[in-house]
Amino acid sequence: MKLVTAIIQPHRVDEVRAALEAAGVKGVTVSEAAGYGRQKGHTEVYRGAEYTVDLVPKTRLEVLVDDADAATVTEAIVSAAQTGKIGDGKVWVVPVDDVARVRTGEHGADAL
Amino acid sequence: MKLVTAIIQPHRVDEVRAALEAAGVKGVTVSEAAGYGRQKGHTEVYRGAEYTVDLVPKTRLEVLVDDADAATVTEAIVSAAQTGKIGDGKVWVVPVDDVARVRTGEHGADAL
Amino acid sequence: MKLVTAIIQPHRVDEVRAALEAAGVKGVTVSEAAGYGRQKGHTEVYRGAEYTVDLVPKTRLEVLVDDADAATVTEAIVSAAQTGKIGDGKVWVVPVDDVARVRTGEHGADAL
Amino acid sequence: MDSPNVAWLLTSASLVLLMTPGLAFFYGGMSRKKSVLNMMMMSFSSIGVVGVLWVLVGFSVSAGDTVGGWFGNPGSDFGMQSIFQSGVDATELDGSEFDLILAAFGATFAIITVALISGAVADRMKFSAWLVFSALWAVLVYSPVSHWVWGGGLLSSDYLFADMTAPQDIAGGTVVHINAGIAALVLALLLGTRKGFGKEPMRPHNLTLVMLGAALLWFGWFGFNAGSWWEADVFAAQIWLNTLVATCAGMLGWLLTEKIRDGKPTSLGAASGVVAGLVAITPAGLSVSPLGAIVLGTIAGILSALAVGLKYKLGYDDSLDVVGVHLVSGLWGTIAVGLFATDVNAFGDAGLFYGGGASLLVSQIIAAAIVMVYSGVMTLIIGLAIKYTIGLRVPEEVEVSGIDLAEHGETAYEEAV
Amino acid sequence: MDSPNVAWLLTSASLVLLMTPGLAFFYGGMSRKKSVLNMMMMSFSSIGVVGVLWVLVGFSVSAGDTVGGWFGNPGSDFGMQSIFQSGVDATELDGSEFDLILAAFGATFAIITVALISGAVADRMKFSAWLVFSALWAVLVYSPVSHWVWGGGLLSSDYLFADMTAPQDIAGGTVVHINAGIAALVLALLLGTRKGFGKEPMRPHNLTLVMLGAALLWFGWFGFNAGSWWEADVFAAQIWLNTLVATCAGMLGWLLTEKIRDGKPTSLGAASGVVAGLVAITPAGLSVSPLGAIVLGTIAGILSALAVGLKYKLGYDDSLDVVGVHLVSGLWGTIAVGLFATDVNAFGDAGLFYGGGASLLVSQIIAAAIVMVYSGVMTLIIGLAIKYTIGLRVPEEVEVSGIDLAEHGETAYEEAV
Amino acid sequence: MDSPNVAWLLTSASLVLLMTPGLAFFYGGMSRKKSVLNMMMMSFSSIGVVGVLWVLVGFSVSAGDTVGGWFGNPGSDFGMQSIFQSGVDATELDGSEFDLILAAFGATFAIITVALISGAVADRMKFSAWLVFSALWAVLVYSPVSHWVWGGGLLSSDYLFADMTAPQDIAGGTVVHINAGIAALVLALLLGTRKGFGKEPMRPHNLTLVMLGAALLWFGWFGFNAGSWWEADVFAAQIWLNTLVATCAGMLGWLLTEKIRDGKPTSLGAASGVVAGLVAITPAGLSVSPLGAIVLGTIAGILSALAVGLKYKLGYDDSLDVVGVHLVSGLWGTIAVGLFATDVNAFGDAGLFYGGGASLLVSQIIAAAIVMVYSGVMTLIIGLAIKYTIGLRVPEEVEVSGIDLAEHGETAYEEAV
Ligand SMILES: Nc1ncnc2c1ncn2[C@@H]1O[C@H](COP(=O)(O)OP(=O)(O)O)[C@@H](O)[C@H]1O
Ligand SMILES: Nc1ncnc2c1ncn2[C@@H]1O[C@H](COP(=O)(O)OP(=O)(O)O)[C@@H](O)[C@H]1O
Ligand SMILES: Nc1ncnc2c1ncn2[C@@H]1O[C@H](COP(=O)(O)OP(=O)(O)O)[C@@H](O)[C@H]1O
Repeated sequence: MKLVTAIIQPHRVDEVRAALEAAGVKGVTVSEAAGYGRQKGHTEVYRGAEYTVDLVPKTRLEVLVDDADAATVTEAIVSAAQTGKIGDGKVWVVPVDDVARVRTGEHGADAL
Repeated sequence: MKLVTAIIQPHRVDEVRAALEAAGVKGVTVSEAAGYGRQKGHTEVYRGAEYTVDLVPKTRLEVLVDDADAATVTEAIVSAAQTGKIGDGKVWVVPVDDVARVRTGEHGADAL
Repeated sequence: MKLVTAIIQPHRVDEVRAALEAAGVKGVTVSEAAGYGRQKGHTEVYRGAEYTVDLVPKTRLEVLVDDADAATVTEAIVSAAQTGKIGDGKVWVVPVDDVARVRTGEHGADAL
Repeated sequence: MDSPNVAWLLTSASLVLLMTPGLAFFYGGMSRKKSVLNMMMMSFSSIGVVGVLWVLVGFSVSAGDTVGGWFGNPGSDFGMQSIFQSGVDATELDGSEFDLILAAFGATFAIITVALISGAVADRMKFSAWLVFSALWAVLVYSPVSHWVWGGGLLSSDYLFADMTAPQDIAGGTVVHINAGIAALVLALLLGTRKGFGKEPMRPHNLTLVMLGAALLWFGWFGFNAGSWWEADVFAAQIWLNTLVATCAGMLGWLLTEKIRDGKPTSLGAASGVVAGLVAITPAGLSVSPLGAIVLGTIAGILSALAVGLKYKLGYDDSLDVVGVHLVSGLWGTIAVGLFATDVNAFGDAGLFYGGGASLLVSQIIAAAIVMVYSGVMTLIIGLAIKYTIGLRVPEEVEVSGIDLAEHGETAYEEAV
Repeated sequence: MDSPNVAWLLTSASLVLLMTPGLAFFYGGMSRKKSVLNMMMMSFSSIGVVGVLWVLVGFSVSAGDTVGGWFGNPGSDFGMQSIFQSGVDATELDGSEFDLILAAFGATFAIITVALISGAVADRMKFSAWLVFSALWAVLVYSPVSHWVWGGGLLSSDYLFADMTAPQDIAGGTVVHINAGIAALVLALLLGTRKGFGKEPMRPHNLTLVMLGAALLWFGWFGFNAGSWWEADVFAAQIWLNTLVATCAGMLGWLLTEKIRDGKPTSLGAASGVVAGLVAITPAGLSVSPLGAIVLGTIAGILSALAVGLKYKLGYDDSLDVVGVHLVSGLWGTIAVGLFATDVNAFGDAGLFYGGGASLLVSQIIAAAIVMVYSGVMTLIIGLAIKYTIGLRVPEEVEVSGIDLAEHGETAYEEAV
Repeated sequence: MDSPNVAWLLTSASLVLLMTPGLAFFYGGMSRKKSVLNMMMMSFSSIGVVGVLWVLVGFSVSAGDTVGGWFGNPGSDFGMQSIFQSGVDATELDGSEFDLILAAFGATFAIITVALISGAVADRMKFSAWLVFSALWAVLVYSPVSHWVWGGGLLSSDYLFADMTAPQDIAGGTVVHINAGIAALVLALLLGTRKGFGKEPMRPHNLTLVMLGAALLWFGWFGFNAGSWWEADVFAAQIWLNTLVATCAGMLGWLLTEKIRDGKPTSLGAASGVVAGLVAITPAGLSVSPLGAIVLGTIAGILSALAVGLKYKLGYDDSLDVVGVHLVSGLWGTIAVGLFATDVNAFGDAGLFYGGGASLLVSQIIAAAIVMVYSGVMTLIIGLAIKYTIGLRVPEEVEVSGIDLAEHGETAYEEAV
């Protein structure tokens, strides 16, 4: 199995989720993140002093998939999250030794 | 070494932590997450308009362990986190090339 | 490629980020976490009842790097984050099968 | 006015001033996290802009020498210099010293009326456009309308109602709520809907802030309503009591509607019901009995609870429901005076249900209609003028990333990462 | 009462009304994030329910024609129609116009007394059960008890104290705090403890909200205490000053206790000490000197700081310490009047330490005891009746997932993910 | 004072008391998340400590029998026993009953003046050191200075100004704002800068809380300024109106400065401009006309907006800008009286621009200078005494991990993980 992790723009989450469902993925874990990169942050002003917040809010998605589905899921995420602007994010795939479903104790592909 | 990641119900954290201590695990990293899956979210009502929040709050635990302990730790988490209800979560294991302890710069199993 | 994940003290983020830039790393993903470990938490008092908060706030950094850079980047983080006090955190390296840049759809090292 | 109670008026004026920050919290809590500061700044800047303008010229337009009943001569008392002078000069108490107090009290009404409108334009109006709008609207709409109703102008018995029953509006059902409500509708239509309107939930980012706003509004409204009688006597007490129970009833009416329709009474509903009850009793506090106030308030809560859903059906983005709450309950309260005004009415005339016949009801409707037309047309003209000069709306990216950052360079809350 | 000051009473009534939202923030901040709205809704709904009921019937039970000293005839003034009529009809000022103001003022007391109880039932009481409870308790417990003490009933010199020193309770140590405190205890026992009580910390989710609540409570309490004298004269000033310093001292007493016991003075302690001081001075403001108020307040802060720990030892889940603060400091303040009442007392009798002997002290204790018994028994009956009909408590899952969502369909704060 | 209006004074005193919690929110919102409770506790504890001390001895030092114009005899009325006694004893109304009210009113001024200073010491002052400082400063600095200006002492026409134009300071430009501002500067210098000062942004953690604080301050300030005239008459109305428009103008002046300098008007700027305007009108409310108040307020907003940047250039860590706002606008308002005082001035003398010549201006400057010197020197002495005994500052680790946890054992907000 594989773990596909995606760092995307927060306002693309709904589109990506729809694409994942279309691709037959049933579960996703989502969390907040922030990123540095080519994309610049923004400037805030307090009492006349400007300062730069260079962390840009991002959303992290994690999807466990069968080895066979990793490439399709990656592509599905990339195309759904794409806006073409700097800061669209990254998707990466990591090998997974084992997965267990807590509710049932099942392991492997059955646990997805 | 392995990295065991668990997505569990927030109200099972204390039980899982106790189980990990019993299993001899000394450190854990915890963060907030939210999940889609078989479990449904909830409905909120604002000014007469209902809408569905389908992300369910979850807690993520990450534990670095020796290769040998990965299976035991996974089982410990599964059994401590289990309530038998949909939404109990997932546990997965990923291979780790190297670990370092920041304080000392030690590497490998010593760094755990 | 590799994914280097670091759990560090929140007040060392700026130093680590500078070290990463010096090491030629262009992007980082940051998120909030909390840890149990050797480091103890703190005690709060409410209406005469003390209770212990044993989760200590930490910051997680994730950096995707070329295989060749994994060790350098790990060392760069370790030395920049080090204060020598208990609770400085961990850095670990995980193998990555593939990386994609969402904006362009590029894969592999080009996507970093 | 033979025994004005200065202490009560100073207190009331302070209470009414607090209402506008209260409104900022009420509206701010309902906004999304990325636009709460802009929402609050629209209220705060109304205090700044309208407060200064009122002293300079607004007061003259509202209470100065009438120009044919249409408005007060704007030059009659620039900077309130003459009212100030005669007030503090008065060696004997001849009532002129009291005018200064009323002029100050009046400022707080002008301020909140303008601020009320801002609820309709959440997340998307340029701050510069808001500043210009609030200045123009205060002088060209609020001040003349207050002149008509309270300054002996068009809608008084000196003009239109010379041969008819005079309408009753002790604290501003027409001048404040109908006036602001219709302006909000027009401005929302001019601005267009927010990106995602009707699709994304756009839920309140902090309901405790909404509750705080509702609480401060209620507290201040006692000064608004009971202070409008200018005396601290039994009639002020009547208004006070009615302001209490109509609002209690408004809350219950809204919660009941939610319970039946949605299955659950919400805290946003309680806060909104409070405001609906307060709006409805505003014109009616001196006219009705406590029992009348309970009925009037309950119906206001129900009507506004039903009305806030309309924007989704009709497609105008009245973001925080200024129309559903202020226009609807403002109209209801104004009309209800024609129904529930009692026969021990300090104003004189009773309503339909208390043996006064339909004449008061007719006058109430006429007054409301005239204010609606004038305010609607003027708001349209002002809004269009701004639209085709400096522009009304921020770019779409700003709406997505948040108007607080773009217009004020700030975010409301420290984020941990 | 020959020169009632209407301005001060209208101000005071407004201040007291603000206390109940203040209480909502005080309690809401102490709640967990998942139950803050429900906590606040218990206070807000008390305003709605009790406000309307007071006008309809509560006022009659409290201040109407007495039925043997037990309660006022509930039919004596339905809807306050007659008091309204005679007030606004009065052509000459004969005092009857003043009654309407007092009736309005009284509403705010009934409201807050009911709302106080809600602190004991955090996180677990069905909202429908709360609504029914608050309605019944207001009419069957609050109104009769206020009749006994302030309406010339049982606990006045017309009945029980005909041949004894009359107890002194200017603003409601017995009627409000002891009454609500004992009801809170009984209701907490009936409901049982929360899941996790005594194990999980259940810490306040927002201490700035707690501080805001304490601030609004203090502010409003000046109207509560100094307004209860009904005149704006030197005695009102005495009460005002005592309300200031007893509360300052209550805060210091609590912080000192924490410093000694826990090592650190907390902000929750400061806020709680403020409330303890305010509760203790409530019955005593007109009876004691400023120095007496300092002593009384300091001891209140210490006693309540020690008392809030009792619930863990005795096992009742008085979630937000209504018993520890209101019952304990309410009893202390009521008893302290018997000790510290001065010999220049506007009520007449001095206390033990000021040469008045023990008779006032005895009367204070008797009055307190009678209220405790009546309120305790009646709360038990009402609580049991609800328990065995619609039920008192939400299911356990709801407690875990949060009562806000289950009972109101809302969560207080927008979450980012 | 022949017709004191007790209702207005009781209201005003309540309003001023609310200002200190308002300040706690204003300052607390500007703090970082990890130090908001400590910031609020400095204000709350000022109420506790100074309130009790005022009754015991501060009032005597401020208003007791003068010792050569320097201070009132601290033993003249311990515990306010004699003023209490004579007030409540008075069988006829001879004015003595009024003294008790003024003594109570005075407490609230002492409290807020001390609390104002705390903005300069955010994040790093030991709580015990603050408690000791606030007690000593209240008695040794605030009370004597208020004696000089308002108690017939040094800076009155009985002493220094016997042959000169008497300075005008109706509500405390010198006694409150210059006094606290200079103390803040000295204390900030003694404490040194925070770790990261000038490098880390240290941005406000919650701007809605800042806005709430500004709103409550403004609301309360009507009592502060208009209550200081002690009468509810036309002059109180003049002060009220000036307090409104100067503040409106202060907000606009600050926003305009930001717009020009930074490109964007901020909500922190609006809140700060409100306070700057309020500070500037404090000494001037009775002296100037509404137009004068607009000019004065606008300039105050501009000056303070420019002044808050100074600390970065000069290197003192006046954390929340007590110097930039209170000292600068306090000085400006005090001096502006010498320029803008009108010829219908209830105090008597007009300023430079209204035909009164420079003599009032000179007196204003002298009074301000004397207060600055005394307050600066005394604060230095008290601060050094604390520094070399119990110490002023928390350890560096505490600053990093957060003073709330270290000094109060609490964190303000429940965190999810
Ligand atoms: N080497 C990296 N390792 C981990 N995360 C990265 C890396 N580079 C970029 N990211 C993440 O991807 C986000 C987008 O990257 P950025 O360089 O701004 O734009 P783009 O990917 O479109 O060129 C960043 O905000 C960061 O969260
Ligand atoms: N394929 C997946 N990849 C990543 N996380 C998943 C996946 N499936 C489920 N999850 C996570 O596990 C949680 C529980 O899954 P769910 O399907 O609701 O219940 P269960 O595992 O009991 O069948 C989800 O909320 C989500 O966080
Ligand atoms: N086995 C582990 N797996 C995952 N995270 C760990 C592990 N051990 C420690 N950590 C993380 O590293 C942080 C620091 O560890 P700790 O034991 O307190 O100090 P140190 O690493 O300096 O000995 C912890 O707070 C936790 O977040």
